[in-house]
Amino acid sequence: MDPGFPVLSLLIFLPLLGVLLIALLPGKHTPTDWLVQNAPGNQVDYPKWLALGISLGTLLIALVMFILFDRSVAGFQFVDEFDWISAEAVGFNVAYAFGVDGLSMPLVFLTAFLTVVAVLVSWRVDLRTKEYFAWLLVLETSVLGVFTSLDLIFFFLFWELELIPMFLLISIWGSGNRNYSALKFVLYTIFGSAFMLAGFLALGVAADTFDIREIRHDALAAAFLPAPAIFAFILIAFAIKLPVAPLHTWLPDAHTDAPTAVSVLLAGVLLKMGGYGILRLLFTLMPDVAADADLALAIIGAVSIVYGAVITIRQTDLKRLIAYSSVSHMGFVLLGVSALGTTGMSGAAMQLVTHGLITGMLFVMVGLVYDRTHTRQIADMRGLAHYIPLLGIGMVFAGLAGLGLPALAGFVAEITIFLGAFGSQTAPVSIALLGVLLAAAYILWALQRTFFGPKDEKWAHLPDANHWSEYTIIIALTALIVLLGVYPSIVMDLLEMGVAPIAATVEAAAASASSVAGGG
Amino acid sequence: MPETIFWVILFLPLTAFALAGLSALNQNLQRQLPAWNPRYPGALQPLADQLRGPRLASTPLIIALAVAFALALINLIDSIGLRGLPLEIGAHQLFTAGDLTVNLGVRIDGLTSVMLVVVTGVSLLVQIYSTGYMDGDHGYRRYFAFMALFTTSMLGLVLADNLLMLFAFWELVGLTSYLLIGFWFHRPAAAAAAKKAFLVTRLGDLGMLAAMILIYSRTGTLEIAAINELAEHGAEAGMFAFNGLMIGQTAMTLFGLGLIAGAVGKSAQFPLHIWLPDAMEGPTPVSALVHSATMVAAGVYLLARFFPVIHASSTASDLIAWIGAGTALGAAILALVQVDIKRVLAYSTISQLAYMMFAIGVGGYAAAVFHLMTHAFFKALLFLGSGSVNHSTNTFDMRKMGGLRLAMPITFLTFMLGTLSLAGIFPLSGFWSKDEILIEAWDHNKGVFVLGLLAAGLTAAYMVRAIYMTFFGEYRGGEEAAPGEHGNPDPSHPHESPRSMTTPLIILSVIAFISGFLTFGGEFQTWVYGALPEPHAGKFHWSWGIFLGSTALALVAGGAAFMFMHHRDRVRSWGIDGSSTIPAAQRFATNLFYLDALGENLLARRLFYGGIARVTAWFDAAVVDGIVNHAWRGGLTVASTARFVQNGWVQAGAISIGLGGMIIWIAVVLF
Amino acid sequence: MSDFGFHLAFWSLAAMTLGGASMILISRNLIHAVIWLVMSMLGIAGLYLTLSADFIAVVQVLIYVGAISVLMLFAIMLTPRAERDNAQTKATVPAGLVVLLVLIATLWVAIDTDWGTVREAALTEQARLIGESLIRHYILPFEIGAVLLTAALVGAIALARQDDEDVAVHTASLQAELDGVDSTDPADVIDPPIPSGTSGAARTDQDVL
Amino acid sequence: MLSDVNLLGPELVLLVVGAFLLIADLFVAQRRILMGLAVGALLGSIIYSAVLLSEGHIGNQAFGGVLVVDKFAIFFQILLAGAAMAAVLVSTETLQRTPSRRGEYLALILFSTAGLQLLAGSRDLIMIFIALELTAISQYVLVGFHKDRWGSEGSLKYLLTGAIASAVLLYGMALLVGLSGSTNLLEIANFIAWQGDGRQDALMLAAVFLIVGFGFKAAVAPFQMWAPDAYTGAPTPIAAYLSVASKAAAFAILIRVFFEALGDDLLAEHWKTIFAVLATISMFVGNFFAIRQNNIKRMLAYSSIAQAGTLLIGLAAISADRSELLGASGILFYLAGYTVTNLAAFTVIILVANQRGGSYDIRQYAGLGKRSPWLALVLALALISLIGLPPTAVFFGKIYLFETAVQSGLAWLAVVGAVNTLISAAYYLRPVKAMFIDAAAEDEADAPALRPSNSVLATLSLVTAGVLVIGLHPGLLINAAEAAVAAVFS
Amino acid sequence: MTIGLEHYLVLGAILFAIGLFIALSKKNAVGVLIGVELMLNAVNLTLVAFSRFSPAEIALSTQVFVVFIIAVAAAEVAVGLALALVVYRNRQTISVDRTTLLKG
Repeated sequence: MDPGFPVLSLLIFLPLLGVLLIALLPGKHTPTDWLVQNAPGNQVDYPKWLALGISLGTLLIALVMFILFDRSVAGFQFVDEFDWISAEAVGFNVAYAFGVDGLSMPLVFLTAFLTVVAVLVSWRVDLRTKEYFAWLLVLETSVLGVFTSLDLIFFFLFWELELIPMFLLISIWGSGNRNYSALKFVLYTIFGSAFMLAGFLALGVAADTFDIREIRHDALAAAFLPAPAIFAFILIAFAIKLPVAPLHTWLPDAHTDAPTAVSVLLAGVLLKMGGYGILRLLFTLMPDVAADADLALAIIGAVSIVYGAVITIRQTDLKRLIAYSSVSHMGFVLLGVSALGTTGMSGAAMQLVTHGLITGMLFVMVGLVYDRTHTRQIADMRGLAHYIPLLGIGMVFAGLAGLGLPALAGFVAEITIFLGAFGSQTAPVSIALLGVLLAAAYILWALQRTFFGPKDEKWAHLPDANHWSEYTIIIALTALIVLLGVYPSIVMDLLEMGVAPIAATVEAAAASASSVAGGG
Repeated sequence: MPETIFWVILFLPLTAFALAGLSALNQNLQRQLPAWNPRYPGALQPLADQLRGPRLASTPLIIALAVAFALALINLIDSIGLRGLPLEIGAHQLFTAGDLTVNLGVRIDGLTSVMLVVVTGVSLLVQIYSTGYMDGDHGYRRYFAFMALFTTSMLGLVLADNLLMLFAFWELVGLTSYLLIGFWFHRPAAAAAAKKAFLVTRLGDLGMLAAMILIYSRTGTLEIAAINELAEHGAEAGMFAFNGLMIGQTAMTLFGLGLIAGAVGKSAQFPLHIWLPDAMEGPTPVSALVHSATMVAAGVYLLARFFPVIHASSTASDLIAWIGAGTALGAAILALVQVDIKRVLAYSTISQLAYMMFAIGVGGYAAAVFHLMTHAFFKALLFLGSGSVNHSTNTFDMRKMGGLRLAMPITFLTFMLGTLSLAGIFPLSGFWSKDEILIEAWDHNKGVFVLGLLAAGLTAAYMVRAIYMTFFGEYRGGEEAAPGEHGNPDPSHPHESPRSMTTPLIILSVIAFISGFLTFGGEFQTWVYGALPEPHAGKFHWSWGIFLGSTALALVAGGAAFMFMHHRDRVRSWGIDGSSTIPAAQRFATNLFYLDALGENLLARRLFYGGIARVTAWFDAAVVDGIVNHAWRGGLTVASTARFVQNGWVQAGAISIGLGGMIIWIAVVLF
Repeated sequence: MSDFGFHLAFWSLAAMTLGGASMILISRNLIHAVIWLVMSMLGIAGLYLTLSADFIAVVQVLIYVGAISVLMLFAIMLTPRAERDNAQTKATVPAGLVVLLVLIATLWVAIDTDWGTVREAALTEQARLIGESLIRHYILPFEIGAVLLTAALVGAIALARQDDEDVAVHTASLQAELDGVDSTDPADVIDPPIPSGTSGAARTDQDVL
Repeated sequence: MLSDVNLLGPELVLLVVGAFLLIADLFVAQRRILMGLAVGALLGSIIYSAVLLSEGHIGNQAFGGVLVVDKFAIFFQILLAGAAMAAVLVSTETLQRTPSRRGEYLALILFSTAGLQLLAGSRDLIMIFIALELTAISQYVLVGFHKDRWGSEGSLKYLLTGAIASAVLLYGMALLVGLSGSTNLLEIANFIAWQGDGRQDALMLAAVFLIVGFGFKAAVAPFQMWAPDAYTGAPTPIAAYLSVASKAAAFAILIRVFFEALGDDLLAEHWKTIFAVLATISMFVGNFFAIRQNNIKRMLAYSSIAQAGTLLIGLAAISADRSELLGASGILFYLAGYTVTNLAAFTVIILVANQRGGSYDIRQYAGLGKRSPWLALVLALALISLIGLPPTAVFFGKIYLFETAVQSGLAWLAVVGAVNTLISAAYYLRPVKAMFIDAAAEDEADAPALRPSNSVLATLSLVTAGVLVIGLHPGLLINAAEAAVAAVFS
Repeated sequence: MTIGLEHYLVLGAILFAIGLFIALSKKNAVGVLIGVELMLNAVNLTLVAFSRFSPAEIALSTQVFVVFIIAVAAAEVAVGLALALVVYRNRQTISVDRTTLLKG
């Protein structure tokens, strides 16, 4: 639908506006009375209130869009576009084009939502708050941009833009070996985007446009690179981002050393950029190659699932454990898309959303626990549930959601993937089933070692969740996870709308290919 | 009956769960934020206190269950009227993804109706009992929250009309079982047992999950009825085909095996039985409800649900028959050597479930369900009895009990009734259901029959032994309550439990007595057969031979056990330990046939965790990540060394210029 | 000029030129080297004559022999004896290699290529012609050349004269910055840590199930 | 002839004012006035170029075809004058340190700029040579302008290698002249088109010698070794000027010579390979040598080598018929973006060095983000741009150049370039990290914020604006570059 | 045989090589300059030879080229020597293998 004014651009660039405000306004300020109880340290940070306001505004816009989104018509909605670079003579044209469809709409909402969570979970941050929240908002803009770009160049632009805030956020506000982790993250991503850029340009040159909606895969015959090469090039970037084994080792480091909010966003939305890219670009623009690559994708996915899960069991650092579990969970995405059917792809897309919420919540909980215990070593924790029962409940809930418990979001996605993919990818799915058992093993064992067991006087002084921001986060996340678990349609329908055309193209391409093969 | 009723049945306990959960949260919040708990103007204050009090957790649940039970009874009567035939109830679409359509719907037939009554009934009694048993426990509200959630899921499980929904609730009961076993999570044993229970059952669930995705990918449906019809319709030329659905014989067999795997895990059958004894770490009412009456029976229910599927492949049916028979005997033997009364009951449960399993295997569909029902009642009774004993002695160790028949008469009598029923003594319910099964076995599979018969005998023996150690002889003083846990302050003087606990015992014992009579005229069978695709009237089996044989065997074994225990000192003078017959056998048995050690210690800990996982983690750190880091470090080394090429000489620069140029020219000229 | 005379002139001048050049190469003393340079220059001037480029020859003699070499001599005189040796650097061998390549390339091209030569009568009154083309066709390069000479002049003066009021710019720390290859602090962003070889592997074997 | 002088306007302004400055120096003491004169001259030159553009003298040849005024030349005239202006504006410190030679300093900058501008417009080998030497000699002097140990050494190296390189260049020119019998690029092209074949080897040798000569100016590996030393020794404004201006002019003349004179198809194939290989070498050499530098000036020197490599990608791409326009305009676009970016970086560096007593140690930047956040942000922006991350000028330059590579079937080169982005990130991010992440040493924790003078502030805001504008709305510049190269390739 | 263009070209090539070798291998900065001068002369010789063996109008431009080269050479030498002087003042040496402060 067309609201008449560029609501989408507003959504994307509102955070940047917030950055401007934060940069201009003063940092700290002795509170006016009504803020006193809200402001730790008897001082109110304008930055964090601003950040909260802005991110809430963004969330509101996203919500409005989510509601106004016309579920009856396929294709992109809220499209804003105008020519941006038009160099006719040299044939280098880039259009400022943004829009959302069923696939990206939920992800946009997820991003807006998790940014609010990230701001709230950073409520106790008091180191250089101005920059901190500014960078968080920059991050939000870049991710929103990736999810909504309809032009390869802009996709790439936002894809790269996200590096700068991430680098600074991790290496300034991080912990442990943060410089290394931050740079590792940056280098991995740049390595991937090196190939991605080559692939994009090859696409654009062959199709004479960078507009995702206009590139047709039959045009790729003219490409200077063979289509499979382009596919592989772009896949590298997405595989790193997703991440899938063996390109995943940046993830545990980045997660472990990043501040909580960044871990939340990283797991919640940044990884999703990979899965989104696979569906939006690889499968849409090169369905024929995708149709051939299905088995490979499925195997990679299955391997990541099991491999990641097996390693997760050995982790001793709670955050690292969850990070590795992400590797395992994102394997499901590849498995789902490799089914090449609407069911599997919907499941994969659903997995993107649900994993964003669940792992986001896991990181929130771990972060809150870490704020209190100042350790993430599982060995150091014992019987925490006695002293911080509320956090314990949250943690257990998130953990159970993580191991794919029915009536919670994760189950829907995983079961859909399984049901969708088994028919075409029997063996990989059968292997992947192990992941379900292993997931239960590592999560329950971690819970048992940290929250259960006899009391440990060492933790007697710990305060339980006691700040409104913490309650808000936990309640909001719990509500969403349960909602998606018991009434998935609210998102699943959209996602299905989004992926159905993709699946159709893929199937068509596969059919034509087979017919060609049959004819030839 | 309108469909709404069933949703009401489902949502009543769910509401109770919400209330109990809120009250539990509230409890924690109060501790966290004093501001949370303001004073109210006089009139409101008592109300507020009531709302904050623990009863908010239990009372709504009991009321809800009472209503649900009533509705279930009404429905049962209706169902009887329909001779157990299924109601025509459409399903509601939950979500769709491509071709996949996931529905939410209830299937009401004889089987469901019976299960509804059993679940709501037992649950109701157990909850009443729990109000007394858990009184004063810090986690009182949490306990009832979990119980409510469990009951909800269990009801959902029996109501489900499609495999996915069934699986979902199947997992949920697993979860609640996990939460309830680990209820006293400060006990490491409890926490470990909870995890073990969840993982072992989930191992079986994998099979069920595989079966589900298999059947979906082959037939494209998840409707239980459709699948059953397909199976019932039989195979021609290795293909099952019925109104549009098709599936090969092998796939169908695999499907059956997958279901069996799920059932074996849930119902703690060999080799996945290892979790159930440990699960006794949970509160006793939990053991009564979850781990004897309902959840563990869900495995049997599943196979009964898919009875046609199981019998569509002889492989599946034979497999489950033999697994059942073997487990029945083995568990009975293990029960014989336990000193912990709950563990005795746990193994007895395994053994009885095994009965149902092989009943299914040999085609005794109705018999299995019948035994499921009776067993639910008398085994719940027994567990609650043991709980009552524990309530005054603070222990489950029978070596610390004895002579309680005087101190706790009601408990003793009810426990006695339960025992007789379990031992299959005429005319208690256990007798009828067990005989049904034995007759079925005799008709179809002699080998299974023999094992079953032996198990029956052993059952009498170990129960008598338990009774003797608990209620006869002189009292051996119980155990002081563990610090920080409530219990009988003065265990040296045991006393009868409060009425809230004894009442359920009495009611249950009555039911345990009479519920067997439902079999007369094959009425019960008829209702249950109504659930099958091809309903037919059931008939009342009677075989004097088996009646006499089994009863005699039970009496002899029981009597032997009694004499044995009674003259223990003399027996010991023969050089044999009182609690068993042959020391080696005892050791073997007390070590649970070493299955635990094998499964947990060797496979899980050594092979997987210490082996596979360790190697993989090393590989990931040293190779996958190592390559990156080494490349990185290598690059830096190159950078450091490369700098010395720039040695600062003018000529170095000039030479590189000349060399570069010439190399280019030569290259160009040559190529 | 008779053919023989021409031959004689060419070969002797060539010998003189190359000989002078080679002597520069081997002479140990810089001053001698300059003398040899002069000789080689004169030889080239002679060769110009054989090519009947009289004007260039004159310019050659004037500028090289007259100006440049004298300039060099002055420069050398300003440095003490120690700085007047004309030794080779240690890089002689690679230098020789490069030179060999260049020589091969240039000779090959010189001999192998078909230069499409025409032999006409030599230009007459070259001075006038050159002068004319300098102020007609090549006026711009000519002017710029003038600027160039100015710039060179100014620059040379600016460099050579002593300025006492100058303030030193570079700190002594500069050298440390330049030399210190790995003086980067260990926590530097670009240095990966030693891999914790078994991160996630060294574990307490608690119970798993 | 007079009209020709008119066409020469932009350069003439510089030359005249330069000469005047030499004299004015003797009477005028105030630095501001002299700087004002120089800046005025450069502004005048820019305006003059704009006027020529508007008056439509486009395509006119001047001085008998020695010089041509086309959009290509004018693009570079403006770019070079701009760069020179920035260099002059940030030279305050240098001029204060050399009170007695301000006139020379400014005059030489103007002279070399004029030379570079002529280079961009010349169509005659002799003209090229003279222009080249004019810039070279002025730059030799400028590099050594602080007559200290490092400055003089760097300058000496620059001069000696430069002299050798230009001798080689001359030999190449001589061969070319001998073959084609003309010094005019168009006639040479003519000759090659008609009688080029059979003389491949000689042509190639000449071409290679030309590549050596121009590559030296552009600091392309393996002709790059002088660059780091010269940059390090030179006064920082001059380093900035060298890193952008002479690079730009060198690429201008490379495009002119190799695709106006030697653009023949059967040769172009060779150029493609040669430039591709050189690009690869330069990128790797530049980046790897830069990684371990602690002196930010030297680090940027090496990075400029790598950047030259990136530019060569465009040169390699031109040779493919499909993308000749794209490739050339890519080079121009990238050059513009790189110029503003590098100038921004160097400006901040100069400010820091002035406060830090002339130290360029990266570790000196610790805590700068706290002391003077805006300047730190500018430097960070510049470095990010140099990496090639959005939303900056070089980001698009890279995309644009890689596009040309892909179009000309050199996708592998694009990948190599992109991977080098990865290597470069490793060192470009070090100052960023120092500024924003590291805490300043105790003794400097309370160091005062940097106080840029107005002229510096003006420069800084201009170039920063350039970085952002080009990064956010590249369309304008791309079209300009397009138009400029159309002059050469049609 | 007659002395033709090739002779002069060969001569120029050899001279160029010798000059290059001197420039590449001499320790002394002035020595290097000498080498450069030789190279330039070689170029001049080549050019003049070309001018002799080619039509008149070309002959002229090549000779003009030579004139320019000679002038520039002079300028370069002047600046070079000045620089050498500065270096000597700073370092008391003008041998290029000892002026290596800037390296790495």
